[in-house]
Amino acid sequence: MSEIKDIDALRAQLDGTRGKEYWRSLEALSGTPEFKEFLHREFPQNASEWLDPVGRRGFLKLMSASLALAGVSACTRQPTEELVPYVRQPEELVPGKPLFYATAMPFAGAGMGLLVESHEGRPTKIEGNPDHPSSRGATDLFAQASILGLYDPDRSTTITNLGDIEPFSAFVVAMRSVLAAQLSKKGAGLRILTETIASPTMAAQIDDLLTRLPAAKVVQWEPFFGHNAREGSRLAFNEYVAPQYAVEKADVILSLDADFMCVGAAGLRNARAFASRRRAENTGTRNRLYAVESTPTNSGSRADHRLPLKASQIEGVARALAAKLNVPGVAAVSVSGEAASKFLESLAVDLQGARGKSLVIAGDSQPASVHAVVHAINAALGNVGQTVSYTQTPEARPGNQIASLRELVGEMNAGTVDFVLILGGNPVYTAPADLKFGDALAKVRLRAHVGQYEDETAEKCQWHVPEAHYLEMWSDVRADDGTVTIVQPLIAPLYGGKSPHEILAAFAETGGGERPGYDIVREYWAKQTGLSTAAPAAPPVVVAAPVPAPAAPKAPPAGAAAGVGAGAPAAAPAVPAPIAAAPKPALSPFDLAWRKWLHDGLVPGTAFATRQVTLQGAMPPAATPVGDGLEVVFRPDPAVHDGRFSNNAWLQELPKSLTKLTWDNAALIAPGTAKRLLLISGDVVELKQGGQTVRIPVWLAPGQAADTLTLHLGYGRTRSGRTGTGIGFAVNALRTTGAPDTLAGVQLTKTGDNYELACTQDHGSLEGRNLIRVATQAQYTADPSFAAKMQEEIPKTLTMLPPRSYEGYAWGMAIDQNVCTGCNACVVACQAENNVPVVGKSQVANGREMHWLRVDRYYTGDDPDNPDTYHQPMPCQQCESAPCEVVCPVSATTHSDEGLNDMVYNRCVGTRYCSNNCPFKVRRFNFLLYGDFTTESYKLQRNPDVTVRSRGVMEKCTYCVQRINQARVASKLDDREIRDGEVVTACQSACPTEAIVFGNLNDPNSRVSKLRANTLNYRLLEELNVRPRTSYMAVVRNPNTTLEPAKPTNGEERG
Amino acid sequence: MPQIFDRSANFLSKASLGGLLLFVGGVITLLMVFGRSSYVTRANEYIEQPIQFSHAHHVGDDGIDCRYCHTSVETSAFAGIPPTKTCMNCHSQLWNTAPILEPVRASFRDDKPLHWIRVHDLPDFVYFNHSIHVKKGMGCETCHGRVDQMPLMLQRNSLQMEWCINCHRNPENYVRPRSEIFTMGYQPAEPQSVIGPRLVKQYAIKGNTSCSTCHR
Amino acid sequence: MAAKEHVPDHEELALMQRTPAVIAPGHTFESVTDSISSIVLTKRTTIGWFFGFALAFMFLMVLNMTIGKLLLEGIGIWGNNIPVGWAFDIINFVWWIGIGHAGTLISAILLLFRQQWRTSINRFAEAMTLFAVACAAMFPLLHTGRPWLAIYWLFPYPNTMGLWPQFRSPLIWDVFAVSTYGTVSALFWFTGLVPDMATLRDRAQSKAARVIFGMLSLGWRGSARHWQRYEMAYLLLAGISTPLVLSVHSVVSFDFAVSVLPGWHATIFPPYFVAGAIYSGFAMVMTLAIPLRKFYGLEDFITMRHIHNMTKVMLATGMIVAYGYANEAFFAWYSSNAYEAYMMLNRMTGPYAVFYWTLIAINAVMIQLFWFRKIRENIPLLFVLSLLVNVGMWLERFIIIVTSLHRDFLPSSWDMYYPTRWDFAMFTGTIGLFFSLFFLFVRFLPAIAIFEMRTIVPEAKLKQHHG
Amino acid sequence: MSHGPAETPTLYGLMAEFDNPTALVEATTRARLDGYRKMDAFTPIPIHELDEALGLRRTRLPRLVLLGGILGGSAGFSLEYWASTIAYPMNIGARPFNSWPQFIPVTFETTVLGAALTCFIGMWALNKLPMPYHPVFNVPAFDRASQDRFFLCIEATDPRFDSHTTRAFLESLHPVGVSDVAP
Repeated sequence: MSEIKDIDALRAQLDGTRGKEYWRSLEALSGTPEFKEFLHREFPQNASEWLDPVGRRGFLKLMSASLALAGVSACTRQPTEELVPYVRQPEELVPGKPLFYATAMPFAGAGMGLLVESHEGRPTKIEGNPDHPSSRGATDLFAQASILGLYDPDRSTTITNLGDIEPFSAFVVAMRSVLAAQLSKKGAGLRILTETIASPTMAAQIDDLLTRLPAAKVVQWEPFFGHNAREGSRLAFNEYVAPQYAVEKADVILSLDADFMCVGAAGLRNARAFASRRRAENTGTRNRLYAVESTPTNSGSRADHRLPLKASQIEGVARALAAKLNVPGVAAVSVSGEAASKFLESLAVDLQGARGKSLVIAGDSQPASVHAVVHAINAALGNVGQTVSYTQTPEARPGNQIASLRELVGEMNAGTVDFVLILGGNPVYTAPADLKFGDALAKVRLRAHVGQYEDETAEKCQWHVPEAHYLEMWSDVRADDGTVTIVQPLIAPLYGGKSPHEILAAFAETGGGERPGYDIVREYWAKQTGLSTAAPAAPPVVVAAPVPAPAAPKAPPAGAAAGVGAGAPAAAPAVPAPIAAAPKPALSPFDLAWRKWLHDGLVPGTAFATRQVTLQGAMPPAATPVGDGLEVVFRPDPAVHDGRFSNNAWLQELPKSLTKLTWDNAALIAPGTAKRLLLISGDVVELKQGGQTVRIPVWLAPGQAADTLTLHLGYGRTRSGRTGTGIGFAVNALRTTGAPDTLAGVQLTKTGDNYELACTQDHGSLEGRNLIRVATQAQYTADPSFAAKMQEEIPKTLTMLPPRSYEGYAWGMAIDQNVCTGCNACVVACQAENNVPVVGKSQVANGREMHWLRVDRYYTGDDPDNPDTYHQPMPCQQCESAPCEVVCPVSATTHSDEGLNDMVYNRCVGTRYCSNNCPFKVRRFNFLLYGDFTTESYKLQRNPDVTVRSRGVMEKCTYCVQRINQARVASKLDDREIRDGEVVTACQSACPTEAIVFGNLNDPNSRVSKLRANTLNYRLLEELNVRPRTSYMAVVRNPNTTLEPAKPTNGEERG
Repeated sequence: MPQIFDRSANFLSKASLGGLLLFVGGVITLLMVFGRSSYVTRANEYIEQPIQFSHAHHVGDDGIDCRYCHTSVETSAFAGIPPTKTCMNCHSQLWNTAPILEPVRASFRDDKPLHWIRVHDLPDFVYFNHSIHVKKGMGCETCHGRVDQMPLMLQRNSLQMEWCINCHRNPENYVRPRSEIFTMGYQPAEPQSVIGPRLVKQYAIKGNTSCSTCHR
Repeated sequence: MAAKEHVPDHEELALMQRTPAVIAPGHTFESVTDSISSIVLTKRTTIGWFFGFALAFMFLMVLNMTIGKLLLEGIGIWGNNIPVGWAFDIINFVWWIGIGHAGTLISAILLLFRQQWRTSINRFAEAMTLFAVACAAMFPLLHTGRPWLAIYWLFPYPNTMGLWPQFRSPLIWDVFAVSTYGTVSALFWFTGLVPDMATLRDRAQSKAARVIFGMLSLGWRGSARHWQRYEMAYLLLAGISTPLVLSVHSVVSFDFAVSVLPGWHATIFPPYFVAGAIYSGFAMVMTLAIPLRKFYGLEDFITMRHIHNMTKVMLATGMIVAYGYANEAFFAWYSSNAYEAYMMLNRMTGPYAVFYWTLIAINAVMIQLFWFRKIRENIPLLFVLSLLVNVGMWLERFIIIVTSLHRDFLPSSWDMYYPTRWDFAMFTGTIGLFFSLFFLFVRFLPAIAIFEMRTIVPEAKLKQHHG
Repeated sequence: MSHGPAETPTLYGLMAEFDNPTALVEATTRARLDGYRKMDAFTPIPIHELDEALGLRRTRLPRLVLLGGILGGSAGFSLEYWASTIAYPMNIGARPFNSWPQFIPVTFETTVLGAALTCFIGMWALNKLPMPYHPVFNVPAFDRASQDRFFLCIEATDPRFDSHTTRAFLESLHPVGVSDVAP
């Protein structure tokens, strides 16, 4: 009963607060002792300490800890180490130097081109492939984290039939017998369920299968994929096409519930294109982004005008807009709400004004009809051929996945399916709840599952075959624009995984069921290109474990060991292309081509040609009726997507960019709505609809549309692994084939329970501090150096110390907040590059997360339900007069000759004084033994150039000093200076929008120096005279003056 | 009766005080010495190897160049330990039946690598790069000693930080012409005091003593 | 020495009538010597002593357990986090060091000021100093992540890394200040003990006791020549300790004042910390003196005069501390620095406000009671108040350290601090250590300086008619 | 002890015992006037009049302590200076290598330490303590010298010493008693 009292008291606090007051109280709520007290009645204090995953690793860790401490003290002898040379050393390998291989990551129906760093055969780090159209050298967080997935000790390691371990041959035999049985009935009882097929080779294998077994069916299921987009294109053009956006050409962009810069295969490309019209150096006109969205997105956080709207109302906006733009065949719809109609008014005018230079994008979660209308709008605005073009779809077999899945379930229930092969994916967990896929599957006589984990689906199948990780297999994949990349293995399968090609080979006519993927892929491409394959090289991938595939090493990306210029194509002279270097004489024409494809990471000339499409006359009727009451929208989780990454500790601990939550999902709700429903963050609610219920805590998400709850899928896994099993809340129960994206009429009831969520940033208000400096375009043109003016007066006599000059290199970083979307790729990249440990939920909740680079998210503006959102990446500021150094009693942190704030782990005794004295609180401390010294497989992933920190030492961002040192050595070896862009930090290379620029401040021509000279440049807390080497670019917004009358002084940044 | 102690107590009391001081001082000095002793540093300590490989023979007698086996010493941080293949280049012909070489042949036959014991073993938090030291005119001998006179490889120097720092602070005392890097028993043509500073200037040697030079 | 050539003239006699004497009338060399040394030599050890010691020892064991776990698992067992890198560990350190100051102050500064009333309390006050410093000195070591390295890396010695301590760091200043303070206090204390050791040697019955005290007394025989140098040395040590004691807490305050943190970066810290130290120290002396004089019947030596004076000192220093708070608040406003202003606002209204106001209630409001003679004569009440003062001063350090850290410059890094059971175990454990040592002290050593007491009995005064 | 002389022919001296400080001071003054020089007084409390009565010179302890302090201080500062500007100069937060203002606290502490140690060690050394055995302890009554009795001892090595006349002289001072001090 006293609980009730407490909570009422808290609500009293919450009520009657507005604007910036509001953020404080949001934070205060989670902060006040009574609230914590209240929490701890649920979660006894320090229970965390005992449930702590780190603590639980127990004795072994203590032992290794004590070893570690023995190792460092002066008077102990080191344990002897062994040196194990190769027996026969691969010729391209130089011991101690990493090699880079080009490959691609197949993900949700398309591929992303990558370069993978490999140390003596251990892939350790993922970079983007600068030559690849959809990557352009950047990566997203999933690609970055996939390297950890490769070494995940929880991946399935054995082929099992009803739990008995079997050899692969046994599986093949079983499949052959199925095949034999099915041949007679033309495969009527054979069903293959795959994820979206983006591999030409696999498509060919399937076609071959279906020609022989016409009655067999191949079903694709991807829980989050442009289903609506595809259907929309069919509605609009009567065929499946993929829109290709040229965002860089658009002056005015409207996003309808689309996170087009962070989600989807084209996300990276769109982000880069958007940024090109937005960055601080940008001289041309800034583009303008309007966002109408039901839930806050990263793209929306960069919008100049943002209109939070219930998902079901967005179609209304689209149609009303279409009507205003006189799109034929669209009936005018009135939009409710004065704000909305005003928004629409000026939006329409703005779009009209930018005919052929505007772009309207609909989100995957909007119904097909919206997509159709959007196609029509773009056509009406004359954008087709300008900012948007259409090509065939990157997935080989476009179709209505939901329908075909429903059909499959029908057949399975009807018992007409003898055998189903589930090739990747986890449909039992991801299929819409109303299908009851698990039960239906159980009715099939023979069921085989191929996957990386023994997951919910594997549990329901007799056969389980471990699937190879993409870094372990030969394959190929199309990027969203059609460009094909040959997927080459970096390492022989760690757990004996098989590639889909090798599985499908079991059903092939030729090859007797077992064929290495290498042959299959080469054969397909030999056939495609028609080049002769005389004397093909044997695939030494079969050579016993981990040696690198004989693939051609790619020139390393900028900043890596033998670095070449940034952006400069990897064909740079620094590393000769192996065609020239190849010692083998007389390669067959195909092999020559093949080697080039592997080296470049793409097959030239495979990008799709644009396709002429014609609009169908009549627009389809509105799909979704505007529902009253609460509405739920389903989204893939920003970190673990549809659950496929739920055993990836890096992603689990990654603070989700807008909520900063880790290790959990929560129902996002607008502060206004929460206030009305008397909810605060952490309150567990029960959501009911159609007899289904979901229990989940709510989280107050500023910018969320009113009466809308966002549910992220991917949590509440029951068979994921030691990391992912049982954490978070399963919400799939509410997701139905009828309403896979938006669910109306949801009943919300409070349970009275409260759940502790681990959030890394409690406080979103700027407290009126000038940390983020913003001006509108008008203000900027009026006063280009507004950012400097917002710095409070600094007295001349700020210091009594003589100035220090740095000859040679002076490293510095500039971060452009105009283009940072907060996508988090940099955070994971940093974690991968610098061996940053994972600490577990309870430690994060206690403020002990270890990320060297965090992305701060601030809200400004007076409306908590629609604030301006800013992202501020916060690495070590590398202060020139660093407060941390002065207070260290043992000189464990000192300044290098190049102005780096060095941190010496092995000297650190862990007083934590440096962290206390750090104004930016970017230092991280190993309160317990966080570094994993016990899991063998993870040791393979570690970056050998960075020390793995032990217990009791401080650590922090080093500007990737290992990369700087490698570049310095490299430059000295060929007697030259380090070139600008030769040193690229991990965060910088991952950044899709190139928001992070690193270089030599002493070189006036370096990009970073130029940015420093930019009037938008400013440094944080200048008044403290810590003289940071990291500086930030003030934000220039480009609002529509009719919607936002220009203010004399810029009030935004005043939070 | 107030007299408690014997006369001797006067001497004993003073002596014991002095002794205590000596003892404490002695223990501290001992620890200092021990910390630098070859027991801790493993310097000058022969280590059993799977094969009794003699640098004295291969380098001294046969005069094989260091780089024949340590191939990456000029290009990489790691000098490189020869793959079995390298041994077999010669020993498939020479001594191809010598029992002492059986482990080598076995390794080559069964594709099982040899397991050598590391002699020069820096702590894991120290990052040393061979290529740059070679490039800047640091002879192998300077750190590794007269390898050509070592029947079994051993570590000549303490490899402790004060030893590294000593050279990083005054490279002119140790630098030699690039032509002489791999020479054993090198004698400078002119006195080091003359040639040293000149080479330091010529090779643009900057004895970097920033922490991050070696610790990351 | 103060008492020695002191001849009470009439107005001073008059004064003595108003304020109680520093020693009850009618005492002789013999009676003084006997009543104090008998506690050590003849009196039976009371059951109360055993009970008290057992209790204290129990907490000492808690400390051992905590330290064991600390070394095995790391300081993650505490509630510290980023941004709150320091919490109970440093709070306890500053608190204990502060308490230590009263002892030195009484024995040194009051000696220089020729305050007769110090004689009966200086001995156990100095002992208190030693034990408090012992408790405090653990934390600079144990609060580190790797104590097994800190224990020698913090001291300058020629090591194989060619590295030296970073002498610009206040933590190094701490190491030197605290170790010096500990050493000098010990020397001072031992010097004072030697003549009493001789007394005990000569009064002891058992051979063993005679030998042990004989050794400890270094063969002291009360020679006039020795007394001359002895008195000089004692005076010099007092003269040396006085600036030392002031420096120690100034240095401790530098740990904060030298940083850039709002709430730490303040020039008023050294005087304000020293005053606070003396304030809490006298509170602790009071906490110890009241039961001591009760249980061992020492009311004759620790008289109401002492109680009065101690409360007056507490009142004075307490007011200085209160001024410190006012000053912090004033400059937070006057500096018109957003960060300073928010820091103060956060202390007053933030999540830890309740502690802030408790501290104000005790250290600024409650001590005003000491103005009233009635209060100053109410021994049980004084005992309670002195305990409260210790609580208040602990809270002061909590406020300074935690509230300044948990919300500093970047709102994004703001977080809360919650202590764990191990934080409390560590704290109570040190209290256990302190009292264990103190119980042993009162049982085995003279808790009051016997020879100094002799100097203030009437007998000690020479008759004036010789020439 | 009474049978002391029997064992050892020579005497250490003669010891007169008084029951109050005034008597002792007077006796000492008289003895000095009488020409005795090698003598010492033993008291349970410090009595400053005795310095004059025994004609003691001021001790040189203060000068030693000053010296100790100066040594300690300069040692402290030079260590700091040498370590941070010569041995391993490092750029610490852009501070000068010789940040002397930041070296003051340690210098101060080492000064105090040096002075205090000199004072402590110096005092005991000058007093030639520890000296657990001393002839005066052979006087049975001497155990009260640390409690409530006051002693004057005239040593046999004094030129004017003669066991009979000196004893007679001491008796004339109305002591509680006079006894031989065995060596």
